[in-house]
Amino acid sequence: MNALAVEERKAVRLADIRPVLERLAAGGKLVAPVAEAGGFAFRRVGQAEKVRLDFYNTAESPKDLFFPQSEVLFSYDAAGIAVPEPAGEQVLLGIRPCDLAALPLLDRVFGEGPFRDPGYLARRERTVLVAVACDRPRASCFCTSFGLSPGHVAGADMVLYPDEGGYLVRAQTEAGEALMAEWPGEAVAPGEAEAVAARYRSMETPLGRRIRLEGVAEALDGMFDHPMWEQIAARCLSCGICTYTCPTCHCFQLTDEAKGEAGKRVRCWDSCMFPEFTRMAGGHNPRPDKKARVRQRFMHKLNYFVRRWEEYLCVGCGRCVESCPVGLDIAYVIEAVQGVTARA
Amino acid sequence: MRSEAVRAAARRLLEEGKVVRFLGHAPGFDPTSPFPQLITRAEEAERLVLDHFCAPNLAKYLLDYETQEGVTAVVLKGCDALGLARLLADHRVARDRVWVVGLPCPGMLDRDKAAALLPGVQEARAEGDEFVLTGAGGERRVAAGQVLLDRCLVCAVPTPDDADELLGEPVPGRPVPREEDAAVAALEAMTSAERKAYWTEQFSRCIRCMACRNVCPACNCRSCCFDSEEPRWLSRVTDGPAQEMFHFVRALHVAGRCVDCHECERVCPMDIPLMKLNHKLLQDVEELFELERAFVPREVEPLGIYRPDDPEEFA
Amino acid sequence: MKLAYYPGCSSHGSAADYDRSARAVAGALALELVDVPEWNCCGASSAHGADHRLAMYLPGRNLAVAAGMGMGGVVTPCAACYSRLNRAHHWLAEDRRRWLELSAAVGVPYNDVGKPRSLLEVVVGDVGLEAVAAQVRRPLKGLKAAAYYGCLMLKPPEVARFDDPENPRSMDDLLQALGAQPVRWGFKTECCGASLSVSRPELVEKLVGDILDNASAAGAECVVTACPMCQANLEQRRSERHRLPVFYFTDLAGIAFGLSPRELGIPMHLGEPLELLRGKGLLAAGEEGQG
Amino acid sequence: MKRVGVFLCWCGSNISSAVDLDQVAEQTALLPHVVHVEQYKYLCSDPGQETVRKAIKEHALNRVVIAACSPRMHERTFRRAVGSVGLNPHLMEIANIREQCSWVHPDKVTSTPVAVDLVRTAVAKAVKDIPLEPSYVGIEKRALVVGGGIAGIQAALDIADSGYEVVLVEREPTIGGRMAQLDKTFPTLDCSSCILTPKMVEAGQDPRIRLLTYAEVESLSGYIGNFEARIRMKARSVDLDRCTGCGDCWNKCPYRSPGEFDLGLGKRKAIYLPFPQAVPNKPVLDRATCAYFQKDGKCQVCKKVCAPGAIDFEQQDEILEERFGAVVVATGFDLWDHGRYGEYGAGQHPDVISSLEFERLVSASGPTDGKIKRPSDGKLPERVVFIQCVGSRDEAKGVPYCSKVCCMYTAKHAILLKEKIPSSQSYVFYIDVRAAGKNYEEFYRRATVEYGAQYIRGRVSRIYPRGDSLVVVGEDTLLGQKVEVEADLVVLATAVVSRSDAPQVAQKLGFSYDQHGFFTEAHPKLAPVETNTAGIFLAGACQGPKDIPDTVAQAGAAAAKVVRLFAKDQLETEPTVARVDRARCAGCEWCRPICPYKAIEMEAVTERVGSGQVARRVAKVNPSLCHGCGACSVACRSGAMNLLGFSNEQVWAEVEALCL
Amino acid sequence: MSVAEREPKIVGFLCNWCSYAGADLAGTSRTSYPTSVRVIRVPCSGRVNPQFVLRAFQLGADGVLVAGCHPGDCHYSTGNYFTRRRFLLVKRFLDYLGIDQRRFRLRWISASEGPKFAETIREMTEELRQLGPRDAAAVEAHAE
Repeated sequence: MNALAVEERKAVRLADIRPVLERLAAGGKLVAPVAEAGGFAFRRVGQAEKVRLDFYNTAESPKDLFFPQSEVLFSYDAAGIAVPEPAGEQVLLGIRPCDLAALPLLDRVFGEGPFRDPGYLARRERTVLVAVACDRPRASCFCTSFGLSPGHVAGADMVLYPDEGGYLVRAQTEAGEALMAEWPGEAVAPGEAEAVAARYRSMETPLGRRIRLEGVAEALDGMFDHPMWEQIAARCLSCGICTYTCPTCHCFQLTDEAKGEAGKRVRCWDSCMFPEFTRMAGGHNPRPDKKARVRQRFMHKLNYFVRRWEEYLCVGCGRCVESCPVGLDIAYVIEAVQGVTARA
Repeated sequence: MRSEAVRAAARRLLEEGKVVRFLGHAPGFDPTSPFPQLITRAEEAERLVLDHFCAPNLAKYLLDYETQEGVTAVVLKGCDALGLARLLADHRVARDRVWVVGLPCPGMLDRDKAAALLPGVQEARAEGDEFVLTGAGGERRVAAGQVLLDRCLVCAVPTPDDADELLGEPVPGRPVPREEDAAVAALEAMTSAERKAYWTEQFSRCIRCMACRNVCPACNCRSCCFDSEEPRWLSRVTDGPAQEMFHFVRALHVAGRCVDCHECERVCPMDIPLMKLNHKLLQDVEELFELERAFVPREVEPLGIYRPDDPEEFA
Repeated sequence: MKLAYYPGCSSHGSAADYDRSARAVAGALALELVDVPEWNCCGASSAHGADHRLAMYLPGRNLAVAAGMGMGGVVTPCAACYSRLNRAHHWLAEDRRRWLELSAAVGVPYNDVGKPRSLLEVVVGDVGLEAVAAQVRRPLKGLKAAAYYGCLMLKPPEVARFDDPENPRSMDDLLQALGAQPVRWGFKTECCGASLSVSRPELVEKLVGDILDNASAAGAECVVTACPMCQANLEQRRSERHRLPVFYFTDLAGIAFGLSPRELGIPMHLGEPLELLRGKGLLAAGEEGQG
Repeated sequence: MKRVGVFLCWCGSNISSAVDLDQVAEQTALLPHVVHVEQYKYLCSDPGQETVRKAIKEHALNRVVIAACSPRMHERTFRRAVGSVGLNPHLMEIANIREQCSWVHPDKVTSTPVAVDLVRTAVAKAVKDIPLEPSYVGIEKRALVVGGGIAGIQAALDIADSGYEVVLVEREPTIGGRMAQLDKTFPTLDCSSCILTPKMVEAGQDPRIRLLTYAEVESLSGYIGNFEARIRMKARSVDLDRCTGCGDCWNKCPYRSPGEFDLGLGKRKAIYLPFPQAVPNKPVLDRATCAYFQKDGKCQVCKKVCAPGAIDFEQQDEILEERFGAVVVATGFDLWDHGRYGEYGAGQHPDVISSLEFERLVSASGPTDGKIKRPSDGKLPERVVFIQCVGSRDEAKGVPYCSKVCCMYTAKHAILLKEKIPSSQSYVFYIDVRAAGKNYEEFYRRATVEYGAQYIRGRVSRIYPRGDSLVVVGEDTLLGQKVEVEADLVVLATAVVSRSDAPQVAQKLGFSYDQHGFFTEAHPKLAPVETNTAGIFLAGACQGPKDIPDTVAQAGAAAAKVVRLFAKDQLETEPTVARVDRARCAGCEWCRPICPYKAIEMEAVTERVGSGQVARRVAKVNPSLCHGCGACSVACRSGAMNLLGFSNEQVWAEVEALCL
Repeated sequence: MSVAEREPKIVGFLCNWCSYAGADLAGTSRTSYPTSVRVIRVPCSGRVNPQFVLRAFQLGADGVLVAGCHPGDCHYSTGNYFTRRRFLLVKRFLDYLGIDQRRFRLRWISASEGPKFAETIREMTEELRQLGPRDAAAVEAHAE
């Protein structure tokens, strides 16, 4: 992990952040967690009082803000082709360390290599990231297994550390500082802020699970035909919950919607778990059964991506484990790969 | 609760070679959410569990083994068995290649309700019409009605009626007929504009993960019309109309065939109240076509037959 | 069964006898008739000649008042009133905006009181022939009667909507139920000249003559009608050679139910109605010769 | 690459006068895939079709859209035209811009956008058209004729003469139908039985016609060329092979009851011959009035006197199962029940009779041996009143239509009356005399001039008895006066109506009928003897009131249609049938119970999955049974079952193209 | 035209044997009716897939009409019985999802009922005019 060198930026302690939220929400540019259907979700917020920072992980990751489920790439009619306006400024408040750590992984896919995605990069560019250190882990969390921690806030413009009696707010970039410019709250000595930050960084998730990742990528090299995949995949429903809730999954499909002489090309999420993901013209499907598809998902996250970018394509947020209706748990797959237990 | 019984059954059936694979439940990362588990060897039977949290319906997995030899054993509660009956009525599964291990179901717990009553709940024991929840946060006795899954509160068929063996004594169904779903009535009371807003908001949260379709025993097509390229019944774009089309078609395609097992609602990651759609159609089918308990599959489905004296509203 | 009763002017004038027998028979059949308070003239045969609005508002007001009484509908003995009330009801039923127009004009709010019915329609339709037969104490055995319907009770068919406008049977069936013998004759619905009796009496005499000739040719011993105007014309505009008494159907019903001629106002008729009844043995000792 | 040619028809001026076709052409040219747009004054004409054919070749069109009249009119015409230049006939779609646009939206401003939309929709559908090849099915070259009246007899004779086998099924014990009950026929005053009986005998003797009398069609299934009929032979209690028709049985039978043939005016025995010239000329035993059946086996006189021993009380109904290639329905008509005119005394006064009853009175084989005797006292009537349109042209009590034949047979009755009773005088109350046929007007003229019939224009309001005669009260609208006629006999010309069980017969045989119960022809002008069900044809009054000349003409036409069908050995069936996509079919059989023609069966297939072979069951459509209704394509949720010609892709494209 | 006067748009699925023939009869007898309807011919009302109906609504139809033969008269004998059952449910379900059921009409129109077809279109157009256009959000945003 390349710990970002944190200069001595401005830090304040805020007892009541409601006025701050009012100001942010007024501009209509605030995306923050709100309570929704028994859980929480990142929504564009109009009234500040809806914002909830005491949230445990949202069902759907904030990935959608940068890599939307449906995005019109361009539309056309008899007059010609029109590319939609790039997204405006916006503030993402409440991004947790695990989701924050997922962004650099997406940046690799959409930002590096021969094809740079203008829409994604523009949205990343114009979004001020206000992270919140994680004080609400769940049983399914295992971010620490990937070298992350509740205090991992690298890449955020600003960070809120939940502290007794309120939040310690700390800017990490100019954008963060600019945003914090008119925030009230008494200044805090940089040393004290760093102490709080360090405390979060070293905190073991109280209920979290430790998974040893050593050698997993290498082990998978030889396990393509291992019988375990059959049994792991047996329970899979081939639905798209794991891939769509995962902050790091980035597969998509292009679809053209035409009506008469006008139409649009839209990029939509796709899931390697869907049988039609690899259906080819003429009906051939290289991954016809669940075994091949489930193996593909874990191989991609724990082997192929690592071979390509030396990083695992997982941040241990636990959403796939929490939402999977049949409990297909990546932690079990990792343990199986290491042969520690045959529990997979 | 019945873990010992299911392990014994699995061991016996696999050892005797009566079946080549056994579908049961095994504990997940959190003991209150066991998950489906396929075992093919007798010694793996130890990993099975059968307690008050075994909600997942295993019937539809039989479709995966239609093309593989050997008989498959499967643990089915009453509602799950209706799912199997649905697959049989749709000629998707051959009954002679299935060995049904029936569980006279005492009712399954709603994991979220239990966690709300006792955070960190690990285990639940039934006592009379109460449950004793135990977990990291200590122990708590609660009334069954507070913690059971909604579907179990009105369960009419707790015991599978064509099981090959039963894990325990049959449990009588709830005699009282399923009363009108209050939620449906509440929606019907709204104006159509209010309902439009309600459903638009609900459908806007759908991430089109297809879990509800893939878990549903009534949705057992070999290739779904949603995946058809030509004609493109369903646009891949997740905008308002397409979401509306998805849920309209999903509900209509199982109208008169849904077995009221609530699995779609349970698996939905975004907690969209799908049963409000299915119950509306279920009630209409029962009322319009004068069918008792339309959720019990019949040889020919209600929309596959007609009566000359069906209600006439279109003269 | 409770009904709003619209007597009409003739009930308080020339047809007081019909009114009396109507109320008596209704009582015998447990039909509670509640007079429409402050009823007004129904416009009879002259209003619609003068002004369409007037012809609608006059009966319309009666309907509005009757609707307010909240009974099982409005009934009237007289065929002319029945025709006018029915016309107004039909006119109102065609277009709801006319309800407001009427209410404004007559100052009484109107809502639908149901199709107005004639007394015959109520007796045959609502009470029913079995119930009538059950009340019969003195069957009118041997009494051959010609049922005369006139026209206002049946036409125009789309408004009256009662019995068969060309070949009615309801009064014949009623007479049968009372034990009498309805004769088959051809002038059941021939016009009796109605109000022409005032302006062209000679015409009415010819019409009435033809009717009574045909009735007697068919072997009738009396004529039975349900309309005071027809009764009056048949009785007063006939020539000497016709002696047939003309009864209201309520008279014969009353006799059959065992009521006395006095209660039914029969002595007020011309001709010798009592003569005929006595001849048929239908008068008890005490009822003889009552003036 | 789809190359669509659009042809806009002016239809003379029917379309061009109400739709701005230039604007339609202009906007159509912009549509994707459209490479050629052309207008023509009469597209359905030969030169019109030639321009289409030429354009197809010239512009290498592989899709054609005809914007003209309803596809129900000329779809076949244009399919043939397109096919004649080698383009598959099913790559052509029709936009109905006449019946459903120009004729109903007269204002050019508002009708043109409708036409533009309809053409765009047709183009969208055409783009999704795929070439369809018909399938061929054998034809059972035997015809079934239902109904043994003159229509059925004529059709049967024509078909048999063309060398094909015919089964003629008649519900009554004898063929002959209504015409047998007539005395003379207009306008020639031919004696009805003189011209009918020979045809009946011919039908009875023709070896290729099998007469099944006292029999009804129980059910009909299958389709054109391959119908299966179940025919119920009702128990006649007489063995037709043995019986010689000698008449001993009906002479000796002691039980008499009102004869149906004579409409109850005369009596007939329990075992009887309906009328002397009956074919087969053998009796039938009416079990309802026969003492053996009603008084448990007492009588048996007929059995005793029957020398050849043809009487068989134990005979039971018998069901025959036969296969046919075509069906001609000729079930005839009934008369309106004049009893509903109480004010005429109809049904109460014996001397108020229907015209058919009068026909029986005047007929030599009738109950009064041809003497017109009043039913009440048998006297010969001096003054007879005929009343027209009793029930016909009568919105309130009867039927709205004109029954077409009454004016002519009433003129005939007036003539016959004068001939039989020279001193008589006939009065005819009429609304309009309709004598439109050949020699009809002259015939009507003779009735008035030569035979002195007094025609009074007006309706009769009432008839009542006076003494032993009847007073007919009516109106003479030409004089503007009320009229009274004292008559000895009144004859009512009652309306012609469909058989009371016509709707059930139509549903049983599988074609539609109108609100009066008359069978619906495929097209009133272009296909009067066909029904919408291929292979089933109509003849005679069952399709609507008509006289004998029209009936015989229709019978000949229907026979011609059958013979035309049998001229081919194979039948080309519509290719627009259902088709299964095996890859998608899950074998769930949702489609099977919904098919009205049982055209879907399941079949086992084996296919490669992964490395192994897998046996599976999928649906299979029998193209010759399938009628292309599409019910299965909606029942099939996955879209595996599709209907060619109206496929999911095509209808979806049409809905999309409408993007309103 | 401003939205208020914009004539409501009706998509009509007409069965070929009865209703389409009825519409043709309205044509041959020159009975004019509003230009609000666009007809799609189907072999039988039983061929109308509810997904076509919803798609029409989504594409901006203010009303959808499905017309077929009177039960018992279907050219395919039982087609419209299934139509009736199916659309008894669909009508209520559309309404339940917020598409006012007065916007959907199934009607039996026989080949001889030309006037009834014209009357149905007039009635529907008038009722839809009072109901007003469908809210913009429900209608798929047009690309142009």
